[in-house]
Amino acid sequence: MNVLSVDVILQFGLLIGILISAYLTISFRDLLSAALASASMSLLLSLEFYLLHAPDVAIAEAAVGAGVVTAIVVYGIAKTERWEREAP
Amino acid sequence: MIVEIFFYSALVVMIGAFFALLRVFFGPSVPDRVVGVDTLNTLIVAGMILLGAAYDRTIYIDIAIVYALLSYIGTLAIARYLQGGLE
Amino acid sequence: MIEYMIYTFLAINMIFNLLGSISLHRFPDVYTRLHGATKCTTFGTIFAVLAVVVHALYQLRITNDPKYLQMALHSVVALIALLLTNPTGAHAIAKAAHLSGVKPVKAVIDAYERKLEEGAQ
Amino acid sequence: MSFIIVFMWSFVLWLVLTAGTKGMLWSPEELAAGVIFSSIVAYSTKNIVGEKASRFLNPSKWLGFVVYSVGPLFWGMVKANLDVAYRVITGKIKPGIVRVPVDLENEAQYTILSNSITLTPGTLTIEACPDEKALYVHWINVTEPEPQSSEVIAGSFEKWARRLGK
Repeated sequence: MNVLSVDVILQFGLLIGILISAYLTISFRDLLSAALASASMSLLLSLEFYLLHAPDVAIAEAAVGAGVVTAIVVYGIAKTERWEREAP
Repeated sequence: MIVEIFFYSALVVMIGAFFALLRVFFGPSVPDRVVGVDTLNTLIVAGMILLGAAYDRTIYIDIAIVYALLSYIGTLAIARYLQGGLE
Repeated sequence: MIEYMIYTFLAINMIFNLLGSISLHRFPDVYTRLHGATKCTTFGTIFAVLAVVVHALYQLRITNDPKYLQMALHSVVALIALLLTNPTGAHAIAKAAHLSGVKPVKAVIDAYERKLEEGAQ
Repeated sequence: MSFIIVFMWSFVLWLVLTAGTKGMLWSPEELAAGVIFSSIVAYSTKNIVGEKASRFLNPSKWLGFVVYSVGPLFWGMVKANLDVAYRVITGKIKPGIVRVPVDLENEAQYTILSNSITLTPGTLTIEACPDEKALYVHWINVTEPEPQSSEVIAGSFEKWARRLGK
């Protein structure tokens, strides 16, 4: 088990995590939980950019995706409503 | 030799991050999920520092600084919403 | 000698970070989970940063390259940011959870609940 | 006054982050840019920080912080983590939220004490009430449901907080 395979294992795990959290983001009925799943998705995406040796993209993703977008979405939920309605 | 051990410990830290991610997915209430995201933030900062030492680049550690300072905003916004301070 | 020091620090880091994430599944409610999550991961990260700092200073002494000095200083700054934000975030989550109605499981005494009831009357 | 303090701290942070650009020291361009950016930060926050920030100018207090964080706080964290490790493995808990009366004066002391309590054995601050001089603490193993002083919870931290936040 050399260093390269550790890298590959990490990337596979991260991609699985990104897929599951992206699916949960669109499937949660509670929008606050969806905001949290989206925060964890952009967090893992930032680490994926990091592992692909793109530090500038990773900084932008960490700054915008994990902190600011979550805060803005939560403000939006506070101004409107928390539970998603069933489609008519 | 030393650099490889940083890779392996980053791998172990990421396994811990996977457990925290499971708590985000299955947490019955919203505060449980917030605790999961908070733990995930700390573990990913630790992993970024270890991987920065492993790849031998300083700029990778700067991402960890930005991340540690900004991931806090999301946690605080959700905590503020849960205690009814945003309406 | 230095290598064994780094190995020890990394071992402590791995053990406590894993314990912190396992405690999320082992404990019954939000407050006890916060105990495990905050304390163990902060402590583990301190040792990760110590390992990186020792490694960087050792390399600095061998190669005399200023990039290793930057590595040590920046990881210390990241550690200070974590140490300031982590307990504060835990405190905010605990208060928000209590005010949003999550009761502590199997609690012997709940003085904060009593205080809130007195304030409501 | 607050302009000088914020300027100084942000310039120090700039110096730490840009060390090693010319040999082991700083290049003159970095120093000039640091002066400009720290004055912008200090000017834009001068109404937020306020006059109380002058307590951060006392060097003996910095020494106190370093001694406190390396000595009692770190030892408390070691004990806390062994304790949490024991509880994670065996699963023995007896949780509860207790009210702890403390004797502190200003908000900085409350901040130091509650952050220290969060990082040390078995306790997590939930709410600080400066008007009734009490902290509400979640305790993972309640031995005393209504403590009369903070000795049981915090040990010597209250003394340290009173000295450091003055």
